[in-house]
Amino acid sequence: MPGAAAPYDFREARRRLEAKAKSSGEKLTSIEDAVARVKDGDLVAAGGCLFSRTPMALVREILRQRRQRLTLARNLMCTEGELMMVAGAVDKVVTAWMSIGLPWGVSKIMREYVESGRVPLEEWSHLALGLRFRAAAMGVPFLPTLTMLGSDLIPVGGTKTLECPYTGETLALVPALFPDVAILHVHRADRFGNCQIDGYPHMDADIARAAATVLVTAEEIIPGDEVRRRPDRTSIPGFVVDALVHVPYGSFPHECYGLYEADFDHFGEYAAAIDAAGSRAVAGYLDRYVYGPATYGDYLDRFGRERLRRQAKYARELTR
Amino acid sequence: MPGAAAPYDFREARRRLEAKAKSSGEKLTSIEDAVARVKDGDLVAAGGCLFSRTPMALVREILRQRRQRLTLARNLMCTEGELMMVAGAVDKVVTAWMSIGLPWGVSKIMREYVESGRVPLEEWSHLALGLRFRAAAMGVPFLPTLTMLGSDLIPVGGTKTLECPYTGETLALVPALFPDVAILHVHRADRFGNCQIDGYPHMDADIARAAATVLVTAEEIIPGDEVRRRPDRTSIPGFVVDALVHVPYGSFPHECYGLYEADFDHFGEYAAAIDAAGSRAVAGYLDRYVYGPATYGDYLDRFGRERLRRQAKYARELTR
Amino acid sequence: MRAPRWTPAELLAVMGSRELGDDTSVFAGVGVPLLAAVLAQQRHAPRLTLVIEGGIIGPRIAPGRLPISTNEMRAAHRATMLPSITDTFLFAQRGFLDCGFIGGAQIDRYGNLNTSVIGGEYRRPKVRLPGSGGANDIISLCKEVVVLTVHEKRRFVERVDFVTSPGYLEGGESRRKSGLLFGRLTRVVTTLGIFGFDPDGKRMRLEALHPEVTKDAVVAETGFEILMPERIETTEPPTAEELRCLRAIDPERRFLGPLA
Amino acid sequence: MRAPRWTPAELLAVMGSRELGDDTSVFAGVGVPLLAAVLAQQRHAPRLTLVIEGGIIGPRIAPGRLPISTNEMRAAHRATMLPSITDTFLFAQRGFLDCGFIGGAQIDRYGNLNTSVIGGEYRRPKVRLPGSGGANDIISLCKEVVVLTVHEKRRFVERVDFVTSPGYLEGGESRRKSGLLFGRLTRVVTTLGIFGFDPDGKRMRLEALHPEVTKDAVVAETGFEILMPERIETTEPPTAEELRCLRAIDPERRFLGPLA
Repeated sequence: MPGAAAPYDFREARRRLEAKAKSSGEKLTSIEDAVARVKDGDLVAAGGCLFSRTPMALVREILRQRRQRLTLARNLMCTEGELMMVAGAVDKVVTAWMSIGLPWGVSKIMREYVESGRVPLEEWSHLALGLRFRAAAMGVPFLPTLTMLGSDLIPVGGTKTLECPYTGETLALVPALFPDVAILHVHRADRFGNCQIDGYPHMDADIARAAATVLVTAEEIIPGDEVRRRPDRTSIPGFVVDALVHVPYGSFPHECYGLYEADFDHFGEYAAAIDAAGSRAVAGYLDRYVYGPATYGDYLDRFGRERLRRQAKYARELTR
Repeated sequence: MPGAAAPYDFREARRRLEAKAKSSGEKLTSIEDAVARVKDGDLVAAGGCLFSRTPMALVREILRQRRQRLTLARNLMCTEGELMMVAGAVDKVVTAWMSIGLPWGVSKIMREYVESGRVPLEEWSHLALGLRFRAAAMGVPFLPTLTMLGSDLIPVGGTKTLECPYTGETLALVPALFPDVAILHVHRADRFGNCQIDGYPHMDADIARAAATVLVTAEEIIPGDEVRRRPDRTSIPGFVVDALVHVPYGSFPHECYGLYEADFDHFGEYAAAIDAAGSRAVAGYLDRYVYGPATYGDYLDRFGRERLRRQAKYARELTR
Repeated sequence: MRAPRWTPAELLAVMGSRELGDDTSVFAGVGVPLLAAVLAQQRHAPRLTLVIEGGIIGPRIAPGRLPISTNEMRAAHRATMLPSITDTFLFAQRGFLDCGFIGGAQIDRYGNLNTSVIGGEYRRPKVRLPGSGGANDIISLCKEVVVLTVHEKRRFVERVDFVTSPGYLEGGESRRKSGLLFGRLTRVVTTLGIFGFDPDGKRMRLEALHPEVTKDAVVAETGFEILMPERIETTEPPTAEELRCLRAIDPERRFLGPLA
Repeated sequence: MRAPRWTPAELLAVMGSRELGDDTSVFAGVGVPLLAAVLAQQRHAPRLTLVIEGGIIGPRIAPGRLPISTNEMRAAHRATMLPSITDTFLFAQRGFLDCGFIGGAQIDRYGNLNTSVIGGEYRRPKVRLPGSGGANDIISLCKEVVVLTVHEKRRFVERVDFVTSPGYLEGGESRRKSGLLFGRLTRVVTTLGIFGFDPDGKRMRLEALHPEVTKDAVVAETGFEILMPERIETTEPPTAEELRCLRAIDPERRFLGPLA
């Protein structure tokens, strides 16, 4: 039972990778087939950060396939975390921060689920969680750091400290975090899974290396020859990826650098509905945006194509 | 005396960085002024790898300024290491491998200087040396790894091992290596020192972060606006860089990805001269290529502009 | 009573901006800390480098298009580099980041900050706050840290319920002894004044009052005993030029708050 | 005596290529190991990914433009990714690299390799060799490792002077006990035959002889006692198609050596 190993068990994590085919062959498939690789109880790590490059199409399909007892790990969590809580998909979240964004205050959904004890929130500093993914990506059980020392985050996370054998100083050793599944959204990939990201890379490259199974959606599928013309743009190699799906606007209503800005108006409406009706508003949102629309195209239509074009224009203005 | 601290002393390394200005201002200067920042006895780390992106113009100027008692650290060393040995600039080298390249066998210069005890060679595995720079770049005294365990590289390097507090397994803790000076050659930079590298990045980004002082030569100086149009191409930020010099063909006769291939004919002539006359051949080479030509342009003229154009053509063929 | 000439957020941003020197780097959160950094860049620190935790170095924030998060295109506008988030924080751990600018929910006499839980037990808190984000890392790793916050009794508490981000812990040498070799909390800039910490005990100390603020007002809004040295400065009020500049950065007054 | 139909390097490259399966990744050094990997890719393993330590993933080596190092454009020709060197090796440490292909100067009965020093004291050696390069990392971290080497008595020694790259150390469980949890040396492919290691003692064992090679030839060229199981296979000789393919990759015979 691989999922039962301690998150820092680099031996078990390595055995799982050794057992997996490292193919440079075809990875392109449907979103349904990709997400069928997620099992109930899995530790799922999501790429991007807050409302940037969130793998929304993959989150949506995980909910549509009614996965349960997941642990969701993400550095800063946003609406995707709230949706998973209210849908009953997660038993636990691992994060450095959770809410929607500064203007909407502390997340009411997070408060409801965490304060009631229904979904424990395991808390790390932003760097510490990044180093946990990086340790896993490097195949080691921990990385040394000076962050979190002295704070209450050390005891609540069970982080061990070490007297440095070279200098005698105290170091925090943050334990590796090996996800069962990574879900990522990128700008482009070839059909063999070689992925390129524009703009801020967040933690995606580390998360991909850390996970046993890697699912990717891409805004664009490009020919392999195009990847080979700019190999220095590739941040995740094909042999790391298990399944790839072509999903334009795959982060919406969150942003994708250079392609579309996050839909802040939508966040405002969403937050206002929660202010009025609490988690019942989110249940309605799930029906309207997740369970209802049969395809991702139908989902996007709920926002309206005009909205998508507008957000694309904002993105071009900000990055050109 | 900062240079006297143990290479893994992250406290002293941090104090040196805290004392330095982190400016986003002008960094462009002359090669003479840049290299004046190197002091006798310094630990100098060179970027690139073997005969790729070697900071040859900076090496040449260090020799012209007759620096002594340097330690040269580089992952794979090539002719630049031989030149420094014969010029009497280095007291020690730190590396994973040293020779010119496969066709020319084991370096005769390296053998002469190391076997006689004149220049000790401190040996690490390629990954271990990379992790030493990375530990320094991260500001920690060591990184854990499974490489080198069991081999004789562990005792000769003084690498400590640890029983992992999470898993009980044995890990090698490779100590950080904080250079006094990093010398790097990159494809392009703006005048504020924001550097972009094409092709394989080697270890340059880590070395830049690891060092107290960073000297960079660039094939091209581009406007700041151009950097801001593709910030995801920047791998070394301006506030890390102390001095920047515009030096086209700054790695020659070594290569620069996409711009010119290494001059293998030149290596062949150089190696044949050593076969015939040993280190005296290198002394003659120093006169002809290092001490003789007053400017880098004069140095390039010794190779002939036709040779430079030919090597540029080869590079385009291989990377387009 | 005449209308104030600036809002509390404007006062914080101006006072914060004055803490930043030229030829330095600043790790800034969004909202007032970012406004303070941009103001400094425009006024007296043109070679200041802004660093934002989403993985952004050297952006030029577009006036009127202020980011609401550290991970969006408005925060990255015309940046010079976009490293991974982990690598961005590692610049701080290595010593490249001179100053960190953060806010805080609860703060105590030793400058410890709590953005995690208030009341109840840790795993069943009365109020669950969003968490550390990068605040713990910034206060642990930047060379100097400035906290910018509204000064209210409910924020300035005797002892924080949870140390999310360590100030001086129990005071004295306790921060250094915990292993935190680097960095220190140098200033707390509030809507009432500017505070530092006494060198030995590391207790919060009033250093300067803003114009027209009294010591009594500070005492009334602080839930612990603040050290009051003999000599207390008065800050220079925000200048017309500072306010003009600042208001041009946030013309919609998204973070500056409504003018009376 | 008739002229051999293939050179020693050709024999090594063909035998090496057969060790590689499809849908795997191979970490290959330049020279014969790279030729073997490219041959496998062209023949039976089209979805093989080549990884080269200079920081190169998935290149398509151009026939006739073979690299002489792991860090040059010929090695990176039409690659799919160019990570940093450190990150490239970390793929191996994490478990992404199925097979490592390396050469070796000296090798002993436990498969330990020496590319550091021969004779004298470590700091004043009789012969200083170039060093580990990535060989130590490859043999420590790849899932399986194949050594490709000319079989000569001066290379196959009783005990290597220095363990640059660990095979099975002192045999038995000593490799595992040193902390090397991952990877193992599975094969030594030489110009005389193919060798493995006995499961318990981890001593080198003959598994197959190349066509027209005798056990006596192996004994004569080996400086230690090789285990000889009852049953020893004979390898299939290189096929005309394998040789044709291989020779097209290195038409200048830069690494294949002169045909008699």
